[in-house]
Amino acid sequence: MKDVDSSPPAIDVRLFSSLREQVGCGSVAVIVEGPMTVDELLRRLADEHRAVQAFLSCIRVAVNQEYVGESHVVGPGDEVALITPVSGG
Amino acid sequence: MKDVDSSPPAIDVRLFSSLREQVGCGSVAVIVEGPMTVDELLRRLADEHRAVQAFLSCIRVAVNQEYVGESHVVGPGDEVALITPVSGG
Amino acid sequence: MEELRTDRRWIRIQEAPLDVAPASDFLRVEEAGGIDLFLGTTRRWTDGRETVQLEYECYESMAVSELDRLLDEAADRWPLSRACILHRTGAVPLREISVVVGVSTPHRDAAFGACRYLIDELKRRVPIWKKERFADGTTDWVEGERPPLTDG
Amino acid sequence: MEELRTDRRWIRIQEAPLDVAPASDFLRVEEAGGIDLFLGTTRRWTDGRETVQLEYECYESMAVSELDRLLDEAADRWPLSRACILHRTGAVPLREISVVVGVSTPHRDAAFGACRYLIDELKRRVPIWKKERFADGTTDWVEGERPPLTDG
Repeated sequence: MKDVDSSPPAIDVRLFSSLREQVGCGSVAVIVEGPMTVDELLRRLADEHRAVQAFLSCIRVAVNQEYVGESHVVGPGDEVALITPVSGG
Repeated sequence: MKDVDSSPPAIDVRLFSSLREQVGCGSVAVIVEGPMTVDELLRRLADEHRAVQAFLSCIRVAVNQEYVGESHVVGPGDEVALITPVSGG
Repeated sequence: MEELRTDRRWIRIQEAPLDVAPASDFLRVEEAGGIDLFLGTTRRWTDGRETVQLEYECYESMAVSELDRLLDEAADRWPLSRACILHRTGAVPLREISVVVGVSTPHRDAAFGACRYLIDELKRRVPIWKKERFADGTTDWVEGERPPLTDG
Repeated sequence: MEELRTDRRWIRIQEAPLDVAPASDFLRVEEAGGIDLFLGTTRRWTDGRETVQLEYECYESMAVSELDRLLDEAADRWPLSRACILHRTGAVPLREISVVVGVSTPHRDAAFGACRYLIDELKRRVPIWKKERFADGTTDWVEGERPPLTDG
Protein backbone atom coordinates (compact mmCIF):
# COMPACT_ATOMS: atom_id res chain seq x y z
CA MET A 1 0.00 0.00 0.00
CA LYS A 2 1.16 3.54 -0.79
CA ASP A 3 1.27 6.51 1.53
CA VAL A 4 -1.38 9.05 0.70
CA ASP A 5 -0.41 12.72 1.09
CA SER A 6 -2.98 15.25 2.11
CA SER A 7 -2.02 17.40 -0.91
CA PRO A 8 -0.91 16.30 -4.38
CA PRO A 9 2.78 16.84 -5.22
CA ALA A 10 3.40 20.26 -6.78
CA ILE A 11 6.20 22.41 -8.07
CA ASP A 12 6.21 26.05 -7.05
CA VAL A 13 7.32 28.19 -9.97
CA ARG A 14 8.63 31.65 -9.14
CA LEU A 15 7.74 34.66 -11.29
CA PHE A 16 9.35 38.09 -11.49
CA SER A 17 8.90 41.56 -12.94
CA SER A 18 6.44 41.88 -15.80
CA LEU A 19 5.35 38.24 -15.68
CA ARG A 20 4.78 38.43 -11.92
CA GLU A 21 2.62 41.53 -12.39
CA GLN A 22 0.60 40.06 -15.25
CA VAL A 23 -0.04 36.75 -13.49
CA GLY A 24 -0.72 38.70 -10.32
CA CYS A 25 1.39 36.51 -8.06
CA GLY A 26 5.06 35.88 -7.24
CA SER A 27 4.67 32.14 -7.72
CA VAL A 28 2.28 29.57 -9.16
CA ALA A 29 1.94 25.90 -8.17
CA VAL A 30 1.96 23.20 -10.85
CA ILE A 31 0.59 19.84 -9.78
CA VAL A 32 2.75 17.03 -11.11
CA GLU A 33 2.28 13.27 -11.17
CA GLY A 34 6.00 12.64 -11.48
CA PRO A 35 9.18 14.06 -13.03
CA MET A 36 8.64 16.19 -16.14
CA THR A 37 10.83 18.13 -18.52
CA VAL A 38 11.14 21.90 -18.42
CA ASP A 39 9.53 21.96 -21.85
CA GLU A 40 6.48 20.09 -20.57
CA LEU A 41 6.30 22.32 -17.51
CA LEU A 42 6.37 25.47 -19.65
CA ARG A 43 3.57 24.15 -21.88
CA ARG A 44 1.43 23.37 -18.84
CA LEU A 45 2.00 26.88 -17.49
CA ALA A 46 1.31 28.47 -20.86
CA ASP A 47 -2.02 26.59 -21.08
CA GLU A 48 -3.07 27.96 -17.71
CA HIS A 49 -1.66 31.51 -17.94
CA ARG A 50 -2.00 33.79 -20.97
CA ALA A 51 0.95 35.88 -19.71
CA VAL A 52 3.25 32.86 -19.78
CA GLN A 53 1.99 32.08 -23.28
CA ALA A 54 2.85 35.61 -24.39
CA PHE A 55 6.42 35.39 -23.05
CA LEU A 56 6.98 31.78 -24.14
CA SER A 57 9.46 32.57 -26.90
CA CYS A 58 11.79 34.43 -24.60
CA ILE A 59 11.50 32.78 -21.19
CA ARG A 60 14.55 31.06 -19.77
CA VAL A 61 13.98 28.56 -16.98
CA ALA A 62 16.14 28.30 -13.89
CA VAL A 63 16.13 25.26 -11.65
CA ASN A 64 17.80 25.56 -8.26
CA GLN A 65 19.24 28.99 -9.14
CA GLU A 66 20.77 27.92 -12.44
CA TYR A 67 19.63 28.16 -16.05
CA VAL A 68 18.68 24.79 -17.57
CA GLY A 69 17.73 23.60 -21.05
CA GLU A 70 14.32 22.47 -22.26
CA SER A 71 15.05 18.80 -21.70
CA HIS A 72 16.08 19.24 -18.07
CA VAL A 73 13.86 17.13 -15.77
CA VAL A 74 12.21 18.73 -12.74
CA GLY A 75 10.15 17.38 -9.89
CA PRO A 76 8.73 18.37 -6.50
CA GLY A 77 11.36 19.97 -4.28
CA ASP A 78 13.11 21.76 -7.11
CA GLU A 79 13.17 25.58 -7.01
CA VAL A 80 11.93 26.58 -10.46
CA ALA A 81 11.81 30.14 -11.82
CA LEU A 82 10.70 31.68 -15.10
CA ILE A 83 13.20 34.32 -16.21
CA THR A 84 11.92 36.83 -18.74
CA PRO A 85 14.55 38.96 -20.52
CA VAL A 86 16.61 40.54 -17.77
CA SER A 87 17.57 44.20 -17.55
CA GLY A 88 19.84 44.68 -14.56
CA GLY A 89 22.80 46.99 -14.50
CA MET B 1 72.40 102.20 -31.81
CA LYS B 2 71.26 98.98 -30.12
CA ASP B 3 70.50 98.45 -26.46
CA VAL B 4 73.09 96.34 -24.76
CA ASP B 5 71.81 93.85 -22.15
CA SER B 6 73.93 93.01 -19.16
CA SER B 7 73.58 89.27 -20.02
CA PRO B 8 73.38 87.64 -23.46
CA PRO B 9 69.94 86.38 -24.51
CA ALA B 10 69.38 82.78 -23.41
CA ILE B 11 66.70 80.09 -23.46
CA ASP B 12 66.17 78.15 -20.26
CA VAL B 13 65.53 74.50 -21.10
CA ARG B 14 63.77 72.43 -18.44
CA LEU B 15 64.84 68.88 -17.70
CA PHE B 16 63.03 66.10 -15.84
CA SER B 17 63.45 62.63 -14.42
CA SER B 18 66.43 60.64 -15.67
CA LEU B 19 67.79 63.47 -17.80
CA ARG B 20 67.52 65.94 -14.92
CA GLU B 21 69.44 63.55 -12.68
CA GLN B 22 72.15 62.84 -15.26
CA VAL B 23 72.69 66.50 -16.13
CA GLY B 24 72.50 67.31 -12.44
CA CYS B 25 70.14 70.24 -12.83
CA GLY B 26 66.45 70.97 -13.46
CA SER B 27 67.26 73.40 -16.27
CA VAL B 28 70.11 74.47 -18.49
CA ALA B 29 70.59 77.84 -20.22
CA VAL B 30 71.37 77.98 -23.93
CA ILE B 31 72.79 81.27 -25.17
CA VAL B 32 71.22 82.21 -28.47
CA GLU B 33 72.03 84.93 -30.97
CA GLY B 34 68.53 84.89 -32.48
CA PRO B 35 65.65 82.54 -33.24
CA MET B 36 66.66 78.93 -33.86
CA THR B 37 64.86 75.71 -34.68
CA VAL B 38 64.19 73.00 -32.10
CA ASP B 39 66.50 70.76 -34.12
CA GLU B 40 69.34 73.25 -33.82
CA LEU B 41 68.67 73.74 -30.13
CA LEU B 42 68.79 69.98 -29.52
CA ARG B 43 72.12 69.65 -31.36
CA ARG B 44 73.59 72.47 -29.28
CA LEU B 45 72.44 70.79 -26.07
CA ALA B 46 73.70 67.40 -27.22
CA ASP B 47 77.14 68.87 -27.91
CA GLU B 48 77.31 70.26 -24.39
CA HIS B 49 75.67 67.41 -22.44
CA ARG B 50 76.44 63.73 -22.95
CA ALA B 51 73.12 62.82 -21.28
CA VAL B 52 71.18 64.78 -23.89
CA GLN B 53 73.23 63.07 -26.61
CA ALA B 54 72.32 59.66 -25.17
CA PHE B 55 68.58 60.46 -25.15
CA LEU B 56 68.59 62.29 -28.49
CA SER B 57 66.72 59.62 -30.43
CA CYS B 58 63.77 59.62 -28.03
CA ILE B 59 63.49 63.17 -26.73
CA ARG B 60 60.37 65.15 -27.57
CA VAL B 61 60.53 68.89 -27.19
CA ALA B 62 57.78 71.02 -25.67
CA VAL B 63 57.57 74.75 -26.17
CA ASN B 64 55.21 76.71 -23.95
CA GLN B 65 53.68 73.49 -22.55
CA GLU B 66 53.01 71.90 -25.92
CA TYR B 67 54.88 69.36 -28.05
CA VAL B 68 56.42 70.83 -31.18
CA GLY B 69 58.20 69.42 -34.22
CA GLU B 70 61.91 69.70 -35.11
CA SER B 71 61.37 72.69 -37.37
CA HIS B 72 59.57 74.78 -34.76
CA VAL B 73 61.40 78.06 -34.09
CA VAL B 74 62.21 79.09 -30.53
CA GLY B 75 63.73 82.20 -29.01
CA PRO B 76 64.29 83.89 -25.66
CA GLY B 77 61.13 84.03 -23.59
CA ASP B 78 59.86 80.65 -24.71
CA GLU B 79 59.43 77.93 -22.07
CA VAL B 80 61.28 74.95 -23.54
CA ALA B 81 61.39 71.46 -22.03
CA LEU B 82 63.03 68.20 -23.05
CA ILE B 83 60.62 65.32 -22.56
CA THR B 84 62.18 61.85 -22.34
CA PRO B 85 59.80 58.88 -22.73
CA VAL B 86 57.08 59.43 -20.16
CA SER B 87 55.76 56.83 -17.73
CA GLY B 88 52.88 58.32 -15.80
CA GLY B 89 49.76 56.43 -14.84
CA MET C 1 20.24 41.58 1.23
CA GLU C 2 22.22 38.68 -0.10
CA GLU C 3 26.00 38.50 -0.08
CA LEU C 4 28.90 36.23 -0.95
CA ARG C 5 32.33 37.34 0.16
CA THR C 6 35.64 35.53 -0.04
CA ASP C 7 39.26 36.75 0.01
CA ARG C 8 39.12 37.52 -3.67
CA ARG C 9 35.53 38.21 -4.63
CA TRP C 10 32.65 40.19 -3.23
CA ILE C 11 29.08 39.91 -4.49
CA ARG C 12 26.28 41.80 -2.83
CA ILE C 13 22.64 42.62 -3.54
CA GLN C 14 21.30 45.38 -1.31
CA GLU C 15 18.48 47.93 -1.02
CA ALA C 16 20.71 50.57 0.58
CA PRO C 17 22.45 53.19 -1.59
CA LEU C 18 25.70 52.04 -3.19
CA ASP C 19 29.00 53.81 -2.81
CA VAL C 20 32.19 53.33 -4.81
CA ALA C 21 34.66 53.67 -1.92
CA PRO C 22 34.13 50.24 -0.30
CA ALA C 23 34.56 48.61 -3.72
CA SER C 24 37.79 50.50 -4.36
CA ASP C 25 39.10 49.58 -0.88
CA PHE C 26 38.30 45.91 -1.50
CA LEU C 27 40.03 45.90 -4.89
CA ARG C 28 43.27 47.68 -3.94
CA VAL C 29 45.77 44.93 -3.21
CA GLU C 30 49.55 44.71 -3.55
CA GLU C 31 49.50 42.38 -6.53
CA ALA C 32 47.31 44.72 -8.61
CA GLY C 33 48.47 47.69 -10.67
CA GLY C 34 45.22 48.50 -12.45
CA ILE C 35 41.60 48.73 -11.36
CA ASP C 36 38.62 49.25 -13.61
CA LEU C 37 35.31 50.19 -12.04
CA PHE C 38 32.04 50.49 -13.90
CA LEU C 39 29.14 52.30 -12.27
CA GLY C 40 25.60 52.28 -13.62
CA THR C 41 23.58 55.34 -12.64
CA THR C 42 20.00 56.43 -13.18
CA ARG C 43 19.82 58.68 -16.26
CA ARG C 44 17.13 61.34 -16.59
CA TRP C 45 16.53 61.35 -20.35
CA THR C 46 16.10 58.39 -22.70
CA ASP C 47 14.93 59.02 -26.27
CA GLY C 48 13.23 62.25 -25.18
CA ARG C 49 11.36 60.67 -22.27
CA GLU C 50 12.01 61.86 -18.75
CA THR C 51 12.73 59.23 -16.12
CA VAL C 52 12.19 60.03 -12.44
CA GLN C 53 13.59 56.80 -11.00
CA LEU C 54 14.41 53.22 -11.80
CA GLU C 55 13.05 50.34 -9.73
CA TYR C 56 14.99 47.10 -9.60
CA GLU C 57 13.58 43.66 -8.81
CA CYS C 58 15.97 40.79 -8.21
CA TYR C 59 15.79 37.03 -7.80
CA GLU C 60 18.45 37.39 -5.15
CA SER C 61 19.60 33.85 -4.43
CA MET C 62 20.00 33.07 -8.10
CA ALA C 63 21.54 36.45 -8.89
CA VAL C 64 24.33 35.79 -6.40
CA SER C 65 24.90 32.28 -7.83
CA GLU C 66 24.91 33.54 -11.41
CA LEU C 67 27.28 36.40 -10.56
CA ASP C 68 29.56 33.87 -8.88
CA ARG C 69 29.56 31.81 -12.08
CA LEU C 70 30.30 34.96 -14.09
CA LEU C 71 33.28 35.66 -11.86
CA ASP C 72 34.47 32.07 -12.37
CA GLU C 73 34.34 32.62 -16.13
CA ALA C 74 36.17 35.95 -15.90
CA ALA C 75 38.83 34.41 -13.65
CA ASP C 76 39.41 31.72 -16.30
CA ARG C 77 40.06 34.38 -18.93
CA TRP C 78 41.89 37.11 -17.04
CA PRO C 79 44.33 37.16 -14.11
CA LEU C 80 41.99 38.77 -11.59
CA SER C 81 43.53 39.92 -8.33
CA ARG C 82 40.12 40.77 -6.91
CA ALA C 83 36.63 41.37 -8.27
CA CYS C 84 33.40 42.75 -6.90
CA ILE C 85 29.86 43.16 -8.17
CA LEU C 86 27.38 45.11 -6.07
CA HIS C 87 23.80 45.69 -7.22
CA ARG C 88 21.11 47.80 -5.64
CA THR C 89 17.42 46.78 -5.57
CA GLY C 90 14.25 48.81 -5.13
CA ALA C 91 14.03 52.46 -6.16
CA VAL C 92 17.18 54.15 -7.47
CA PRO C 93 16.70 57.94 -7.90
CA LEU C 94 18.39 60.02 -10.58
CA ARG C 95 22.21 60.18 -10.34
CA GLU C 96 22.39 57.33 -7.84
CA ILE C 97 24.31 54.12 -8.44
CA SER C 98 22.46 50.92 -9.36
CA VAL C 99 25.48 48.72 -9.96
CA VAL C 100 29.21 48.67 -9.24
CA VAL C 101 31.39 46.24 -11.18
CA GLY C 102 35.07 46.33 -10.31
CA VAL C 103 38.18 44.28 -10.98
CA SER C 104 41.82 44.67 -10.09
CA THR C 105 44.54 43.01 -12.15
CA PRO C 106 48.33 43.25 -12.45
CA HIS C 107 48.03 45.24 -15.72
CA ARG C 108 45.29 47.43 -17.13
CA ASP C 109 44.44 45.45 -20.28
CA ALA C 110 42.95 42.66 -18.21
CA ALA C 111 41.11 45.08 -15.93
CA PHE C 112 39.29 46.73 -18.83
CA GLY C 113 38.59 43.38 -20.53
CA ALA C 114 37.22 41.66 -17.45
CA CYS C 115 35.15 44.63 -16.26
CA ARG C 116 33.50 45.01 -19.65
CA TYR C 117 32.82 41.28 -19.85
CA LEU C 118 31.22 41.25 -16.40
CA ILE C 119 28.83 44.16 -16.95
CA ASP C 120 27.87 42.88 -20.42
CA GLU C 121 27.13 39.39 -19.11
CA LEU C 122 25.36 40.75 -16.04
CA LYS C 123 22.98 42.58 -18.34
CA ARG C 124 22.42 39.40 -20.37
CA ARG C 125 22.07 36.74 -17.73
CA VAL C 126 21.67 37.85 -14.16
CA PRO C 127 18.03 37.74 -12.98
CA ILE C 128 17.50 41.41 -12.24
CA TRP C 129 14.87 43.57 -13.90
CA LYS C 130 14.43 47.32 -14.04
CA LYS C 131 11.23 49.28 -14.29
CA GLU C 132 11.42 52.84 -15.56
CA ARG C 133 9.16 55.30 -13.83
CA PHE C 134 8.57 58.28 -16.09
CA ALA C 135 7.73 61.89 -15.28
CA ASP C 136 4.35 61.48 -17.00
CA GLY C 137 3.35 58.86 -14.40
CA THR C 138 3.69 55.81 -16.63
CA THR C 139 6.03 52.89 -16.02
CA ASP C 140 7.78 50.36 -18.25
CA TRP C 141 9.51 47.11 -17.46
CA VAL C 142 12.69 47.21 -19.49
CA GLU C 143 13.34 44.03 -21.46
CA GLY C 144 16.92 43.15 -22.26
CA GLU C 145 18.19 40.90 -25.03
CA ARG C 146 16.17 37.77 -25.73
CA PRO C 147 18.67 34.92 -25.90
CA PRO C 148 17.43 31.55 -27.20
CA LEU C 149 16.91 28.64 -24.84
CA THR C 150 20.04 26.53 -24.80
CA ASP C 151 20.64 23.21 -23.17
CA GLY C 152 22.00 24.02 -19.77
CA MET D 1 49.35 71.28 -6.93
CA GLU D 2 47.96 72.33 -10.27
CA GLU D 3 44.30 72.15 -11.20
CA LEU D 4 41.86 72.97 -13.97
CA ARG D 5 38.20 72.63 -13.19
CA THR D 6 35.16 73.52 -15.26
CA ASP D 7 31.54 72.36 -15.19
CA ARG D 8 32.39 69.29 -17.22
CA ARG D 9 36.03 68.46 -16.64
CA TRP D 10 38.35 68.21 -13.72
CA ILE D 11 42.13 67.87 -14.01
CA ARG D 12 44.32 67.86 -10.94
CA ILE D 13 47.95 67.09 -10.09
CA GLN D 14 48.52 66.71 -6.36
CA GLU D 15 50.97 65.29 -3.81
CA ALA D 16 48.24 64.27 -1.39
CA PRO D 17 46.77 60.74 -1.52
CA LEU D 18 44.05 60.21 -4.12
CA ASP D 19 40.62 58.90 -3.36
CA VAL D 20 38.00 57.60 -5.77
CA ALA D 21 34.93 59.11 -4.06
CA PRO D 22 35.40 62.76 -5.15
CA ALA D 23 35.86 61.58 -8.75
CA SER D 24 32.70 59.49 -8.60
CA ASP D 25 30.76 62.40 -7.08
CA PHE D 26 31.98 64.72 -9.83
CA LEU D 27 31.03 62.28 -12.58
CA ARG D 28 27.52 61.35 -11.41
CA VAL D 29 25.16 63.63 -13.31
CA GLU D 30 21.57 63.23 -14.52
CA GLU D 31 22.49 62.90 -18.19
CA ALA D 32 24.87 59.99 -17.57
CA GLY D 33 23.93 56.32 -17.27
CA GLY D 34 27.41 54.79 -17.23
CA ILE D 35 30.67 55.70 -15.54
CA ASP D 36 34.00 54.05 -16.13
CA LEU D 37 36.80 54.72 -13.66
CA PHE D 38 40.35 53.53 -14.05
CA LEU D 39 42.66 53.56 -11.04
CA GLY D 40 46.39 52.95 -11.25
CA THR D 41 47.87 51.57 -8.03
CA THR D 42 51.39 50.71 -6.89
CA ARG D 43 52.04 46.99 -7.47
CA ARG D 44 54.47 45.05 -5.31
CA TRP D 45 55.88 42.55 -7.80
CA THR D 46 57.07 43.14 -11.38
CA ASP D 47 58.93 40.35 -13.19
CA GLY D 48 60.05 38.88 -9.89
CA ARG D 49 61.38 42.18 -8.48
CA GLU D 50 59.87 43.65 -5.35
CA THR D 51 58.84 47.30 -5.45
CA VAL D 52 58.50 49.26 -2.21
CA GLN D 53 57.11 52.46 -3.70
CA LEU D 54 56.81 54.47 -6.88
CA GLU D 55 57.93 58.09 -7.09
CA TYR D 56 56.31 60.37 -9.63
CA GLU D 57 57.82 63.53 -11.11
CA CYS D 58 55.61 65.80 -13.15
CA TYR D 59 56.02 68.85 -15.39
CA GLU D 60 52.84 70.16 -13.87
CA SER D 61 51.87 73.13 -16.01
CA MET D 62 52.35 71.17 -19.22
CA ALA D 63 50.72 68.03 -17.78
CA VAL D 64 47.53 69.96 -17.11
CA SER D 65 47.59 71.50 -20.62
CA GLU D 66 48.25 68.15 -22.27
CA LEU D 67 45.50 66.45 -20.25
CA ASP D 68 43.15 69.23 -21.28
CA ARG D 69 44.02 68.56 -24.95
CA LEU D 70 43.45 64.84 -24.35
CA LEU D 71 40.00 65.60 -22.96
CA ASP D 72 39.28 67.76 -26.02
CA GLU D 73 40.16 64.81 -28.25
CA ALA D 74 38.06 62.38 -26.21
CA ALA D 75 35.12 64.82 -26.26
CA ASP D 76 35.36 64.92 -30.07
CA ARG D 77 35.07 61.13 -30.28
CA TRP D 78 32.62 60.28 -27.49
CA PRO D 79 29.60 62.03 -25.92
CA LEU D 80 31.20 62.75 -22.55
CA SER D 81 28.90 64.01 -19.82
CA ARG D 82 31.84 64.65 -17.51
CA ALA D 83 35.46 63.58 -17.30
CA CYS D 84 38.20 63.79 -14.70
CA ILE D 85 41.88 62.94 -14.54
CA LEU D 86 43.66 63.15 -11.21
CA HIS D 87 47.34 62.25 -10.83
CA ARG D 88 49.44 62.03 -7.71
CA THR D 89 53.09 63.13 -7.56
CA GLY D 90 55.90 62.22 -5.18
CA ALA D 91 56.03 58.89 -3.36
CA VAL D 92 53.09 56.51 -3.81
CA PRO D 93 53.31 53.50 -1.45
CA LEU D 94 52.07 50.00 -2.27
CA ARG D 95 48.29 49.71 -2.83
CA GLU D 96 47.81 53.47 -3.06
CA ILE D 97 46.37 55.25 -6.07
CA SER D 98 48.66 57.11 -8.49
CA VAL D 99 46.03 58.04 -11.06
CA VAL D 100 42.25 58.25 -11.41
CA VAL D 101 40.76 58.51 -14.89
CA GLY D 102 36.99 58.72 -15.02
CA VAL D 103 34.30 59.48 -17.55
CA SER D 104 30.53 59.50 -17.45
CA THR D 105 28.47 59.07 -20.61
CA PRO D 106 24.84 58.36 -21.49
CA HIS D 107 25.67 54.70 -22.36
CA ARG D 108 28.47 52.40 -21.26
CA ASP D 109 30.14 51.77 -24.63
CA ALA D 110 31.38 55.34 -24.76
CA ALA D 111 32.46 55.28 -21.11
CA PHE D 112 34.71 52.27 -21.63
CA GLY D 113 36.05 53.60 -24.94
CA ALA D 114 36.87 57.07 -23.67
CA CYS D 115 38.35 55.92 -20.36
CA ARG D 116 40.66 53.46 -22.12
CA TYR D 117 41.70 56.10 -24.64
CA LEU D 118 42.51 58.60 -21.90
CA ILE D 119 44.70 56.32 -19.79
CA ASP D 120 46.49 54.97 -22.88
CA GLU D 121 47.23 58.47 -24.17
CA LEU D 122 48.17 59.73 -20.72
CA LYS D 123 50.83 57.02 -20.55
CA ARG D 124 52.09 58.00 -24.01
CA ARG D 125 52.10 61.77 -23.91
CA VAL D 126 51.61 63.42 -20.56
CA PRO D 127 54.91 64.61 -19.02
CA ILE D 128 54.93 62.49 -15.89
CA TRP D 129 57.68 60.00 -15.02
CA LYS D 130 57.79 57.22 -12.47
CA LYS D 131 60.78 55.90 -10.62
CA GLU D 132 60.55 52.44 -9.12
CA ARG D 133 62.17 52.01 -5.74
CA PHE D 134 62.95 48.34 -5.17
CA ALA D 135 63.28 46.33 -1.98
CA ASP D 136 66.99 45.76 -2.72
CA GLY D 137 67.62 49.52 -2.46
CA THR D 138 68.04 50.18 -6.17
CA THR D 139 65.89 52.54 -8.23
CA ASP D 140 64.91 52.71 -11.89
CA TRP D 141 63.34 55.46 -13.93
CA VAL D 142 60.65 53.74 -15.98
CA GLU D 143 60.74 54.65 -19.66
CA GLY D 144 57.51 54.45 -21.61
CA GLU D 145 57.08 54.09 -25.33
CA ARG D 146 59.47 56.07 -27.53
CA PRO D 147 57.35 57.82 -30.13
CA PRO D 148 59.12 59.52 -33.04
CA LEU D 149 59.34 63.31 -33.25
CA THR D 150 56.48 64.59 -35.33
CA ASP D 151 55.82 68.05 -36.56
CA GLY D 152 53.52 70.06 -34.38
